[in-house]
Amino acid sequence: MVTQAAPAMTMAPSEPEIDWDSLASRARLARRTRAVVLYAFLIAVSLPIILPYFWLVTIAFSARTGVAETAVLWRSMAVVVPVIVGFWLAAALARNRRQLWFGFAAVAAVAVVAFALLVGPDLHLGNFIFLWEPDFASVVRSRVGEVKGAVQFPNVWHAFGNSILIAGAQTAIVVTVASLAAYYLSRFQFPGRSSMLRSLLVLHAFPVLTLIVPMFLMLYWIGLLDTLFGVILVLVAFELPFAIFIMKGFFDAVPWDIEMSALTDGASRRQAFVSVVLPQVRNGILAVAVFTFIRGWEEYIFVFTFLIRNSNWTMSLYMYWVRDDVMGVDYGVVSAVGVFYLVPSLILYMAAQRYLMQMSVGGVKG
Amino acid sequence: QETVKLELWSRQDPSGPLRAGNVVKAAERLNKELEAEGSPKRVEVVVRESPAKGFDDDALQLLKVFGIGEGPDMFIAAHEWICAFQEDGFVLKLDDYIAKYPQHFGTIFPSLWSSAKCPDGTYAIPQDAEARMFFYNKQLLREAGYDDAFIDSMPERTLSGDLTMDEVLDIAKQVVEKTKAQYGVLHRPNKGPDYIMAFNAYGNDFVDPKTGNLLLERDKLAAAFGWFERGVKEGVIPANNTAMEFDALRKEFYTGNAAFWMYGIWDLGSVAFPTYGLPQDEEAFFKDWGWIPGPAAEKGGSPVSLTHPIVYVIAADTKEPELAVRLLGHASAADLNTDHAVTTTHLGIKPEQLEDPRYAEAWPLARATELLKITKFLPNNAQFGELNGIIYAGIQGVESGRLSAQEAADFVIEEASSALEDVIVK
Amino acid sequence: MAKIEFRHVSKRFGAVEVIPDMDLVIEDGEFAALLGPSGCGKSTSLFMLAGIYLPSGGELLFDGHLVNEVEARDRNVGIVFQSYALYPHMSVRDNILFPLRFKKTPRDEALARVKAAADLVRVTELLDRRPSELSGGQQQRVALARALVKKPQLLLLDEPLSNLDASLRLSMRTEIKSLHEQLGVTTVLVTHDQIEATTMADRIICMRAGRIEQVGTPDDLYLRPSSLFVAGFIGSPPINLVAGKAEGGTFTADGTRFPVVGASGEITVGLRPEHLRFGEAGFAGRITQIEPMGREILYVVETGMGAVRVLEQGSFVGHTIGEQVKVAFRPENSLVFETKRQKLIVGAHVRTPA
Amino acid sequence: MAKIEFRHVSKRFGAVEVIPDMDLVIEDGEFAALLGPSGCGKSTSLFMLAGIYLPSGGELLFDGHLVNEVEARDRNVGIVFQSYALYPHMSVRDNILFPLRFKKTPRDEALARVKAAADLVRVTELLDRRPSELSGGQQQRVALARALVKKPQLLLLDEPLSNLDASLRLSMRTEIKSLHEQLGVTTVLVTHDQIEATTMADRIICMRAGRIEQVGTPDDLYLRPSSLFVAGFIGSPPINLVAGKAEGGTFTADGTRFPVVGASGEITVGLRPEHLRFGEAGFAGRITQIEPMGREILYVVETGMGAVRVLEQGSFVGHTIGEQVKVAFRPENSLVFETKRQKLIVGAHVRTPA
Amino acid sequence: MATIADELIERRGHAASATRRRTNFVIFLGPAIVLTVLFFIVPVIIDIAVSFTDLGRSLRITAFTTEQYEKVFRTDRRLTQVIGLTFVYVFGTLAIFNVTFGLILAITTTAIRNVSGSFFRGVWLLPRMSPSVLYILLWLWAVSPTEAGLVNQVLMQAFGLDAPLDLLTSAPIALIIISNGFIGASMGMIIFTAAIRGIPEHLFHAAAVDGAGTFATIRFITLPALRWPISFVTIYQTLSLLVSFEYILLLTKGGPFYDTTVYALYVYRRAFESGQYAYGAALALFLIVIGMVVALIGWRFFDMERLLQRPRIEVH
Ligand SMILES: Nc1ncnc2c1ncn2[C@@H]1O[C@H](COP(=O)(O)OP(=O)(O)OP(=O)(O)O)[C@@H](O)[C@H]1O
Ligand SMILES: Nc1ncnc2c1ncn2[C@@H]1O[C@H](COP(=O)(O)OP(=O)(O)OP(=O)(O)O)[C@@H](O)[C@H]1O
Ligand SMILES: [Mg+2]
Ligand SMILES: [Mg+2]
Ligand SMILES: O=P([O-])([O-])[O-]
Repeated sequence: MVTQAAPAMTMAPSEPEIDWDSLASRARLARRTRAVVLYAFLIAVSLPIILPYFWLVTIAFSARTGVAETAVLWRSMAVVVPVIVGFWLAAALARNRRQLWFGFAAVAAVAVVAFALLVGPDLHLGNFIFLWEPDFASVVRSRVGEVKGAVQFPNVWHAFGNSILIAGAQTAIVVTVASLAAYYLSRFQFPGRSSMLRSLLVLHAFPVLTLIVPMFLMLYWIGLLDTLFGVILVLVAFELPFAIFIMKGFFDAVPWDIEMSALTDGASRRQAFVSVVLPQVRNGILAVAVFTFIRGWEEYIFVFTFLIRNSNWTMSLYMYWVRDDVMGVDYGVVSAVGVFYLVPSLILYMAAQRYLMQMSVGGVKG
Repeated sequence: QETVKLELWSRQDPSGPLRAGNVVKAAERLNKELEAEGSPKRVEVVVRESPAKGFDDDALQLLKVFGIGEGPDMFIAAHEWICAFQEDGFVLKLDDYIAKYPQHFGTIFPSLWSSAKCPDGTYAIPQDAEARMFFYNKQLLREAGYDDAFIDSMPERTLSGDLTMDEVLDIAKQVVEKTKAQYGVLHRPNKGPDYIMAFNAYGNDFVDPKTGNLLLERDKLAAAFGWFERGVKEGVIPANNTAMEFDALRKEFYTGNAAFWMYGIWDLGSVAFPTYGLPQDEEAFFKDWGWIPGPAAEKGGSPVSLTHPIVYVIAADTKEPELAVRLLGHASAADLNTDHAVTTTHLGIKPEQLEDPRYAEAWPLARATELLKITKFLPNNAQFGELNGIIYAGIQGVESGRLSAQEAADFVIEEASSALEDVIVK
Repeated sequence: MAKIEFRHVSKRFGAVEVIPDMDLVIEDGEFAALLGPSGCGKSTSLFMLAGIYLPSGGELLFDGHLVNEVEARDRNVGIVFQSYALYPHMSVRDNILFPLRFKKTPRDEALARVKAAADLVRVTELLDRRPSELSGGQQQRVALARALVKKPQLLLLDEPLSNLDASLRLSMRTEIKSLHEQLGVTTVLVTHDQIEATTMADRIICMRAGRIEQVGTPDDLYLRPSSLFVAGFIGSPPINLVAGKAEGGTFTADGTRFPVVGASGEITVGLRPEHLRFGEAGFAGRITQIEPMGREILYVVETGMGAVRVLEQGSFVGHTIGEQVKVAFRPENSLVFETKRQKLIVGAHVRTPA
Repeated sequence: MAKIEFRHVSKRFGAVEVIPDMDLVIEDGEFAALLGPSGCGKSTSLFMLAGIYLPSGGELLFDGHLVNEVEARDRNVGIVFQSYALYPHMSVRDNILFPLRFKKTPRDEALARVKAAADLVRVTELLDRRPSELSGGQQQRVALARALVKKPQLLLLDEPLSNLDASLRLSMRTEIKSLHEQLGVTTVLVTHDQIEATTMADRIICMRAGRIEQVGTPDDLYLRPSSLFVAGFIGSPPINLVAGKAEGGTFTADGTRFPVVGASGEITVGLRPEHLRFGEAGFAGRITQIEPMGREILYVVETGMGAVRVLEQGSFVGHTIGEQVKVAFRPENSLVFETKRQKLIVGAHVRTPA
Repeated sequence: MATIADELIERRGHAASATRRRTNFVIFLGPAIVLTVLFFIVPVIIDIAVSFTDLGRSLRITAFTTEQYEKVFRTDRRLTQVIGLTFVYVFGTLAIFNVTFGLILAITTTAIRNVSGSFFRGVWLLPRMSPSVLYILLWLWAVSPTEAGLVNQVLMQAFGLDAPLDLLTSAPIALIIISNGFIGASMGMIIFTAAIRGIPEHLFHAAAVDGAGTFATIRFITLPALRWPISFVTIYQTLSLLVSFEYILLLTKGGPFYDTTVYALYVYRRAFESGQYAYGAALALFLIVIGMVVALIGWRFFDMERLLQRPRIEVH
């Protein structure tokens, strides 16, 4: 309680006279360099990703001969890159909202004109013929024209529907089951809790794709072979460890006091889970749902192996089939199918982008 | 009236939609016949589409499906796989039925039947055939200094055993050196039958005629791999042939950037004409393009062509074997088979088809049929599919410089002996 | 309303015993405060009352009934957290309605009760907002309304004011106090802020490291702290404590000698700053620091026994730094503790040295 | 040590202008407090001083030199954050050492300075611990030592006390104040707690919504608040504000009439609770609430003009709820504001109604 | 209201809480346990059983035998190379992309304006969001050994390379590392971004005021705070890389020759290209054991137990 006299500590400035102006200009330079370096780096590393996708899209909308055409790619890049830079500049230079919108509008207008002139004439929708003409190969090349209808060619909408069904059902189950399990793991004390979490990690170390034959046998024995449901359940089991891990991280971050509050407000733990905790992990559910959906959407090995009687076309197999090169590939159509295949994932992804970034692992800080 | 549903397992294959399509059509004919006979039965064909990529994947999947007793009544397969099914008793022996229905099967080329045989009998019905060859670009050869006489005589010289595998490399080398063409010889970039021609040329038949077991002869293997090795060394076969896209290879050849292209006759109808605009007129075509069968290894040796028939097979446990046979018999009718042949540039199975004007009009078919004389099949051994995978890996190893020819032969023998059963090594 | 009893209640987390043995009665309708430093087990006790933690031993009774194992939802307890713990995805109305959802209260009646509770805490105009659109004080009020709407038999407040700023804290204090008077519900307030405890509660339970140090009215704790800990914890600015030895009626600390009655041996004397005054007589010292605190002035006086805080009423600074002063006090205002056992020696006093 | 100047400094975040135009001089060696409600831009101003935010416009000068663009690390500023912002993975020693790492101070000298700084704030025995093993007050001290070790020309304190409990807050207040006296470094304290500002700072800059409302000594702000906002913000319990109309020397509010001098038209009269007292004369009311606050008692009196707070010194409650009382005040203690412009009318007074 | 705590509640208390405990376990964990046991654990058990048979491509078992294990340990000469390659692949991808590059991306994209930052993060998530078949198709087109391949176009036109490169043959390992890395980096990126965002901003401010520059801030503030997420990503992605091969299968099919056949793919090639299911099972088992060991070591080493906080609500 007794304050001791603090030891002396001199505060006389030991530094020599400071040249504030040069410090300021150095700082200015450093700031600019930093920004330039960061953006240059990020642009440089992102181009290798953007470019192929962009190529896919340009081919899908421009290829005519069935042979990949790259001139259009470079021409459209010549439009798109300056446009992006323009948008950035507009965003950076604008001092207020009006200027911002004005800048955007100007850049956009120039972009539209330039695009129409440079790329427009090459664009067409012909490669998307597969959407309305299942036997598009015969139409495109009038090769097997006379035998049309002898055997159904796979219909892309059929494949699309199957894929949506598989991915959607799988997502619904994974999200439900993982939420339940992750909540329990995160918020209940029970014997074996730690070993449960450990086994989740261990499960992740199982090479699922090499277990296809045992799975095939097992599905057969329990009568789920050759059913969509069987495939979905296998996919679910495969995705569960990851989903539980991620969901658990989100549950860990939910404040305890609102759950406590719900309990004293008369909810059981189950009711509190549904009405109070679950809404707090919406972001987690979205993130997990997106990843799971993509996983189901792209699946092909399981679908191919476990569905033996049903018409089991999925988008992945359809994509395979379209690019089967024994008879020659039509790159335009393949790209168009690719674009079509990509669209649902992209839509989903754009809708959920900002939630995906909130994924963390476990409630561990630091 | 009683409807019999017969399931047909068919790979969804753009190169031959009528393989299944003809069976569907055949049902109508069979039903009329049954009606005429006064039989109460009617047949309905249910096609089980398989999305497998390639006949090998398809066969493995189908074997599993048979393994659990869920097999179809009939299926379409590449001929070399039938003994794998026969071995486990999945497929129906057909000798008696074939004898019973000469109206359907009597005229099928006898040589094709051998592709449908396993050691103890016939287990399949040939559906089509084709011919594999070395296509070549006459313009490039001319540019490289070969005269028309030489060029035009190449097919005959090959047939007579005068033109050898090594000469092909030589010609290709001249082309690569003297013209702006980049490649000499190109071949398929995945597992398949064509390159087996080269192995055949060097005396590899892969089956021991006495036991029917797989046979590997180290020296002959090494010799065949040696051809590929030399090709790469001479700059004629690209070291990355197996890494290229199928279509890219075709493009190189059909746009005049390669001297030879080792592939099959249907490539004309499916790619060369429609995609690259090669002249469809016979004369115009042969002015600038040509083909030879697989040449002999040495002068005076025998040339080879390879055909790779696709076959119809009937499951051993089908409830209606009789109907299935009759159904496939109708599906093998000359007119239906010709539909398939002319639309996909495959060879027919019966001499009657040669008279069909449509068939005659499709001159590549007529011309390729000539090769049937010297044609060989892949061995109908249950394990050949797997062996072929190993051989393909060997080629990849040799071409990419990872193995020497000798090492490749050793590799094939070692892999095959450990992975396969009853392999005879010499 | 309920009477609450802890009978030998203990609580362990794994190997750590947070509350070893707690005995406590809170009367029906009482406003009790659990006061103690951070980590002393206040929240733990509260959560046992709410049914969120299970006691590891002992008995917890509501109105004489054992409730150890009764589920939280069956206890009819209202609770307000420091962080308010409003449900972020629900409107204020739904927040307040929430406790009634599980009671099968008819919709009309429920809404009427929500309205009444909202009126009570004056958030009626906010019913349609989301919690994130409310200020801290408003959230606080909503949390209160939510706790009250179910007419709880027991209201628990876990540091409900510590997230509010000074002036809001003041007015919420008044409001909660008057709500309690109005509703009469048994209320337990957890706080580490002695001012909060003394201004709001009828009775204060002062805790330290899981044990109850003293239970009593604010005056009890201020005037008759049973231990050094309580004496030091209650009172602001904190009490001056001077350790020394009493022998033959004289207490000696660092050379300064005080007459003492009723104690001998190692003792510690507690003198509250507000009980000290400058005068003609008393122990000597030098003013080293002057801190005007609005309507009071705090002087720090360096004496032979170390620094001593003296608090004078009024806003007039009558002394200067460096001034030599004498400090006196009235004997009845001195508190004497056994240094070793840290307990108050009742009836003992020291006097200003002559 | 440095003299700080804001010249027309503004700060925008995106489209939001947080500080429109700030003009301010802080003298070398001064202890200034930025006081204002939450969200008024105090931290923003401080962060501009530290070089963490760049001003959007205007000029910021240290000793007359433009520093707008100078990087934080070149400004030689020490800062203590509300959350302390200690580096969690470093020992206390490394935390304090951290600023010296980048100054190329020789190791020995650096360690000596760490020691000196640690001694200064009395954390010498804690040097090897991790921040998580420290109490709030200790963390606070370490943060101070870290800010001081580099001998800053400017010390910035962003609500440094608000995470501490009441008694710690008190003692840290004293310590920081005496450190400032000892070291003489220009210090800017940010707080929303008026008591903190008035007890610690030489001068208070009272802010509201990004603008400076008044700059002055604590007494200036208390006795001569330039605006209604300042009057309401300073003083605890808060000032009573009565709006009404002054005409012909009479101020009328809800029927109660006061004699007024020096003002007419719509005015608001401010009367601090501590300046009101119960007496024989004055405006009438009824006591509705009594709140003992330790050494003062707060009465809430319901009058014709609404509730009025009256603060009495002492701890003796001399009145009862429901009692009818009259409330009086001294004219010089009344503050008169223009209601519309919210500004003080200097020299105007009201008197207790007769 | 006082009647709420009536005797009835008192008596049923204990038994009820035990029932509740059990019911909650079943409701919450039941589905996950059933699904994983059925489709994960049971297949592993079948796999063990199968590895002691001669199960072949038509799923017939004719004998019980240990010959598969003999093959694994004796005759299979390819294994050493495969294991070495697996090591290079797993640690190469992990060290270059999944951790390091993920970290760089997280740090750089959080250092710029948020809109731009999320744009770049979005770009890097694109590969993960694309169906694998499509993603690899793009790769195949990009690295196509002809002049039409995107890489070659860029190299030849912008950098004056004269002959097209064939990366699939000349640098297949690099290619599988990069193609997997482009996907792998995004997982690290996401998790590190979330973690960086979780670092209190005041720490960065404090460091800036204390004189730390960009790199010092990364070193002293960011990295220490990311210790745990980095550990997690490392162990988790090690396991992912160890057991997955989908992209390699699609891109190179394990070739040229066996150059890109990592262990898991080797199992697949053995079992599926040739229908040697029993041998595949034995090989897979070996991989499962390795994976489990790595997982458990990781658990220990990175103190994964920390993932479990003690629940603050004790009742069920
Ligand atoms: N779930 C738990 N597991 C383990 N220890 C716990 C748990 N909850 C609390 N503790 C420990 O029990 C002790 C008392 O905690 P409690 O929260 O009751 O303190 P408190 O008095 O409320 O403190 P504060 O004023 O900081 O809220 C602390 O030391 C704390 O670390
Ligand atoms: N980085 C930022 N981006 C956008 N708005 C901001 C940012 N920082 C502060 N603001 C806004 O600026 C205003 C002033 O913030 P500031 O932190 O300076 O307030 P303050 O006076 O320190 O408040 P408090 O007492 O709550 O700390 C607030 O309305 C806040 O929402
Ligand atoms: Mg607490
Ligand atoms: Mg602030
Ligand atoms: O694989 P093929 O089509 O060439 O037999």
